[in-house]
Amino acid sequence: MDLNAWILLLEGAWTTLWISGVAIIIGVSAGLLIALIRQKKIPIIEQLLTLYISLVRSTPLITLVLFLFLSLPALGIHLEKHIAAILSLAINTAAFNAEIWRSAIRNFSKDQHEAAMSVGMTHWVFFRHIMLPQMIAVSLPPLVNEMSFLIKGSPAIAIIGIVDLTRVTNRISAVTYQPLYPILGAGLIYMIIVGVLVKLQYVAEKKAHRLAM
Amino acid sequence: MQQWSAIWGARDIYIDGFFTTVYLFVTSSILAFLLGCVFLYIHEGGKHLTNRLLMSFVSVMRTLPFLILAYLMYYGLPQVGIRFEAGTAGLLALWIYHGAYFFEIFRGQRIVMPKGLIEAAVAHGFRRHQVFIHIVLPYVTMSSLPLLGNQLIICLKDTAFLCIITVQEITAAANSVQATYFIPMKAFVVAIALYWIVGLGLEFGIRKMQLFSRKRGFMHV
Amino acid sequence: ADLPAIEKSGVLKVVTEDNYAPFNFITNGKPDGFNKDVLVELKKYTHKFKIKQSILPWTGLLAAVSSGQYDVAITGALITDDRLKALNFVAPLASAQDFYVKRAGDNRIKSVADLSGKTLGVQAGSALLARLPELVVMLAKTGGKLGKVVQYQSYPEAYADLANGRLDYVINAVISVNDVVKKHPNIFAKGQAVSGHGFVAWPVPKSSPKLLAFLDGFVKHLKDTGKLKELQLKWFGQAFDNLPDQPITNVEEFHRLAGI
Amino acid sequence: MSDDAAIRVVKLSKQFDGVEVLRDINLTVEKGEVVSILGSSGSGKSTLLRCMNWLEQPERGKIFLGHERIGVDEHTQHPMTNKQLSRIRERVGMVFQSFNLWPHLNVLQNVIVSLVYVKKMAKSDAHQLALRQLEKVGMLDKKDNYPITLSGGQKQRVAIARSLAMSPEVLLFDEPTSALDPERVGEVLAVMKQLSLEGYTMVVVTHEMEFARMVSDKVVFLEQGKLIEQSDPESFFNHPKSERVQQFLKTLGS
Amino acid sequence: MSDDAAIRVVKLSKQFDGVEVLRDINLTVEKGEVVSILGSSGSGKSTLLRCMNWLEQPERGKIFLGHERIGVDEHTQHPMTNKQLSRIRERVGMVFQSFNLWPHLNVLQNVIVSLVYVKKMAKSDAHQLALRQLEKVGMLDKKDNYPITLSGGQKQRVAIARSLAMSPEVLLFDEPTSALDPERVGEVLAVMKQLSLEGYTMVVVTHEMEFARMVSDKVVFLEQGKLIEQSDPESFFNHPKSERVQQFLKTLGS
Ligand SMILES: Nc1ncnc2c1ncn2[C@@H]1O[C@H](COP(=O)(O)OP(=O)(O)OP(=O)(O)O)[C@@H](O)[C@H]1O
Ligand SMILES: Nc1ncnc2c1ncn2[C@@H]1O[C@H](COP(=O)(O)OP(=O)(O)OP(=O)(O)O)[C@@H](O)[C@H]1O
Ligand SMILES: [Mg+2]
Ligand SMILES: [Mg+2]
Repeated sequence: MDLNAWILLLEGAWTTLWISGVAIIIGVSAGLLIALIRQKKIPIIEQLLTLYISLVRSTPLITLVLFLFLSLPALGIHLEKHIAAILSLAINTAAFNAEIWRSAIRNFSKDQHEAAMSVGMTHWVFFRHIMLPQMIAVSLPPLVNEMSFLIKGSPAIAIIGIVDLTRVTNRISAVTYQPLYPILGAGLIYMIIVGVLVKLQYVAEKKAHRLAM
Repeated sequence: MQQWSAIWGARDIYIDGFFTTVYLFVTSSILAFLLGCVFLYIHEGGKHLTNRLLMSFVSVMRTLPFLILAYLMYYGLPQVGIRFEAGTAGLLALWIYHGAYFFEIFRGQRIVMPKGLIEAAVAHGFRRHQVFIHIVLPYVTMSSLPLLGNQLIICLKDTAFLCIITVQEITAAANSVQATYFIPMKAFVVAIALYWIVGLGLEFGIRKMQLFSRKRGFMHV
Repeated sequence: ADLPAIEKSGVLKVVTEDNYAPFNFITNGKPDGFNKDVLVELKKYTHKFKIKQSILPWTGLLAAVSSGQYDVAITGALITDDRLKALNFVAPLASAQDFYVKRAGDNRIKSVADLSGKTLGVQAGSALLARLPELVVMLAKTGGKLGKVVQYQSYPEAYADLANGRLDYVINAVISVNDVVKKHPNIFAKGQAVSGHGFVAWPVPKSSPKLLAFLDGFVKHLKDTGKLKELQLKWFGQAFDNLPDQPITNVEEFHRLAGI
Repeated sequence: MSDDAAIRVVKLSKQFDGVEVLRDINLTVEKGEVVSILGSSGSGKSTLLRCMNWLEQPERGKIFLGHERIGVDEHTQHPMTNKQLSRIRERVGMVFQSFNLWPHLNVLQNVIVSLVYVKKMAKSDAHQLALRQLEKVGMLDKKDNYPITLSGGQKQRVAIARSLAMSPEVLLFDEPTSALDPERVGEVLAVMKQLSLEGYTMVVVTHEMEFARMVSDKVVFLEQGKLIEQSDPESFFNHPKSERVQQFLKTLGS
Repeated sequence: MSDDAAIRVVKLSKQFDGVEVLRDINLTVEKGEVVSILGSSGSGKSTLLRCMNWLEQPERGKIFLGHERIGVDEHTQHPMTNKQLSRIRERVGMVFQSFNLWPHLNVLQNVIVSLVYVKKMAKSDAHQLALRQLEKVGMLDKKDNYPITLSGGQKQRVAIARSLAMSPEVLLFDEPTSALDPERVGEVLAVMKQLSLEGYTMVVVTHEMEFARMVSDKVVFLEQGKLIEQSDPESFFNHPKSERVQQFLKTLGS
């Protein structure tokens, strides 16, 4: 593999990273929103969200990507392929993040809520300054874990033609007929990215430990 | 309506794809479970070097996307003279990839397993492999059911990646139907429904097993 | 969108591939091939709108065009019966009979009859797949039958598997066959035709008749200026002189022109 | 019934799932008074206390904080809005058996947060005030610690400082020492005694007879949701009127 | 030193991380004898017991089970293989403070499993034997229960049955009643007393002075890894020789 191939790989890595990054930001916030909505247990919405989570749980990313990219136009929604990729990653990860947030909400101590009420906090102040910071600390390790799953699933977006780290290997080997080295190179870069996330998760776990009462 | 009849006309493609997915999923899950057990047993042996090797293998698998491993097996290995059929390569990739994850799950449960249970077995004259088979293995399996369930779902989803290495499973079936008849929406709705059926079946099974282990005092959150 | 809408927005949305030499491929991260040169000509040909090029994998490419997500696919697409139900095709740019490719030095395969029972690679959802029945008929004449068919997402992967022995032969349009055999003469060898005539042409949604006419004008312009012949020689190694001059919009017309 | 009362509970009744756990409670806490609430487990002590800042909503009866009614808007007769409740609760401090410090904040921040976000105090003023309160409970040197690193007694002292900082008109304590190791009980009781000397109005649910006897101005006894005795500590411990209290004191061996 | 001894410990020493927790222990347990091991926390009682079935490997000294040396092959002087150790351990039963029943097996299976896989007994025979042993400890009616559903005392009785079923030559007990509620202690001690009457050889680490005094034939006292007194219970409790034991008995108030 020459320098050029490495440059192509790094460009692919950048694509993987920014698309995943945007999907993570959307997915984490949407997950929180879903979890908060589910707290309210609004009749029909609750069932729809349950169905959504159940469906996404067993739908492979690659199927979801193809579905969104190929079939939404039939409904008159025109999706740029990068948008389709981000959307499908986000839809997938949001379902898992919602479950993470939900368990953080459910396990939040009732006592702390009472303590907040009794110093005269409003619900919003309580949520913003007491509950949310703790939810973040508790959820961060599983959220980061889910982020590494997202990165590991991201090669699915290659199938709609996004030149991510995985698809770059095809491009290189389509010329050289020597796929082994680009695959190994891509694998190495993935390992570095996910490895950083795993480290991050470890640090977040240590931080969250402080909250263990 | 005409589009649904196109799908009905292509039902054989879907049925084949469905059975390929189920076959890959079931076979690789069982094999991966066994591999996880074997790794745990080797790990129990506690030889420093083998443990180091095992742990590095696991951390490579944990940081590598599944598709890259499948690529390696299918497109990479022929370059060094090892050639598998697509189905075989896919099965192998699923097997060792998820085997590593199963092992990691088991290891986590093994660490928190009460030491006394093993000491009691040793004190009764159990040999090392007997302790493992009759005490350690049932314990870690029952206590890790929810985690195993999650991993199995991931395994099911990973089978879809194999369409990229020409395995004709559900996603490949849907894709070839949509490419022939230009009915992507319906083609993939059927695919997603098929995955959902497998997923629901899996979750049903896991819940049944959780009931079984909860009766024995294994608490799951 | 049809031509008026395109002129209004000032953008023609063109989709190409990255994995189908010699029509479209990537050199050093940049699009290259026959269609790249054609796009250069198209830009010279009109100033009424800009051209926005998207690169898609073959999978879903035609669906994206038929649903109107892109205005036209400037690719090496072949005309088939199924495709004509959803798409119109601009006047063809190349003829496309299907040929098989085998490994160089594979003496087991000397003619079409030897393909019986051998493992074949083609692209999923491709025209070549659609025209396999013609090969089945040919094989049946000598008492043979079609072997295992493996479907690929794109051709380079199929060629790679042919090279490493997983496949016995690959079927592709003659231009691509010529190209791959020219690039890798020690690896691949060109076989014989396994279908009747075919055409390479650009698909346009059925809902864009004005765009179809416009692009037809462009093809005619290429023919008239001799540019088409020049590009055909440059990329295909041969010129195709007796191509139809009109767009192909229905199955009957296609069958008549292809002599099916 | 003095007009100067800090808290007045009038004919209060409260049910849980149809079971009456408080029945017709009448109780007045004068300004500067320390009232101890005694009673066996399940008699309704915590529930009574929690009604006083509307953490529980009683079905019948009224509660006044000074001149203002808690929980129900006297003008409209509607239940108070959350905002109105917050304003009232600012004026009533509460200290819990399980401390309920916020684990993600350090000691100082635990005290500051409600000053800044509820009282809308400037950060620097809140900081000053928090330091003063922490000094009062002897926790100044631990101001940068996180709750997890503190002992139970230390946590409870921080919780008290957190309540004090809000300058409440009344302080409610729900068994503030029951979750503590025996050695730690003393340090918390010492702080509470100090507060009583400084003139704070306090209502204390406790099992510490020594504290009830020595510190409080009034002792109240609950039995199955009824207030069956209320008197000064001297007569409560030495000449209890009701048989039930006599028996209660006997089993305590006090 | 009788040749008939069930267990002989000779000059046993054991270190943990360079710290000696057992020093030069000599102890003989005759067949049919019940020996109680006393001592304060950390004195090495558990470690001594665990050396007796080689759950801990001592650095120096020897242990004999009947005529056979434990842990070291007398012929080759090599450490025993796992297989040899298993054979030895079959002959020594052990009952733990925390019961250590296997949670995934029901009561009956807990008893059967080692019979079938270690003793290679036929399933039906193992079944018969297990039922007999469960009857002996009064747990027959719970044979299909899972451990989680049992009280501590019941768990310990099952654990005893599990050990008994292996027909061990010696039974080791490590504080078998310390993890039990006071009400449950009696039922376990009653079973142990019954066993002593039936002639089982038993070594018991315990804090139950009553048991040590009434049931055991010999009482042994450990202090900082040293065996500083060993005598019959009568003289141990009434005329202790060493000052340390006198002090120990005094703090117990017995
Ligand atoms: N949230 C609730 N839901 C239902 N019942 C409750 C609730 N809180 C308290 N109770 C019941 O109300 C009764 C009084 O409870 P309360 O906690 O006030 O007693 P207490 O005197 O504080 O007891 P303790 O000394 O144990 O704290 C009890 O019978 C209790 O079971
Ligand atoms: N696995 C171990 N690693 C290191 N030190 C140990 C280990 N097990 C025991 N010790 C140490 O050895 C000493 C003796 O421990 P042992 O458990 O035998 O005491 P004990 O008499 O049984 O005490 P207790 O009554 O508390 O059970 C203690 O100081 C203990 O800390
Ligand atoms: Mg209470
Ligand atoms: Mg011990």
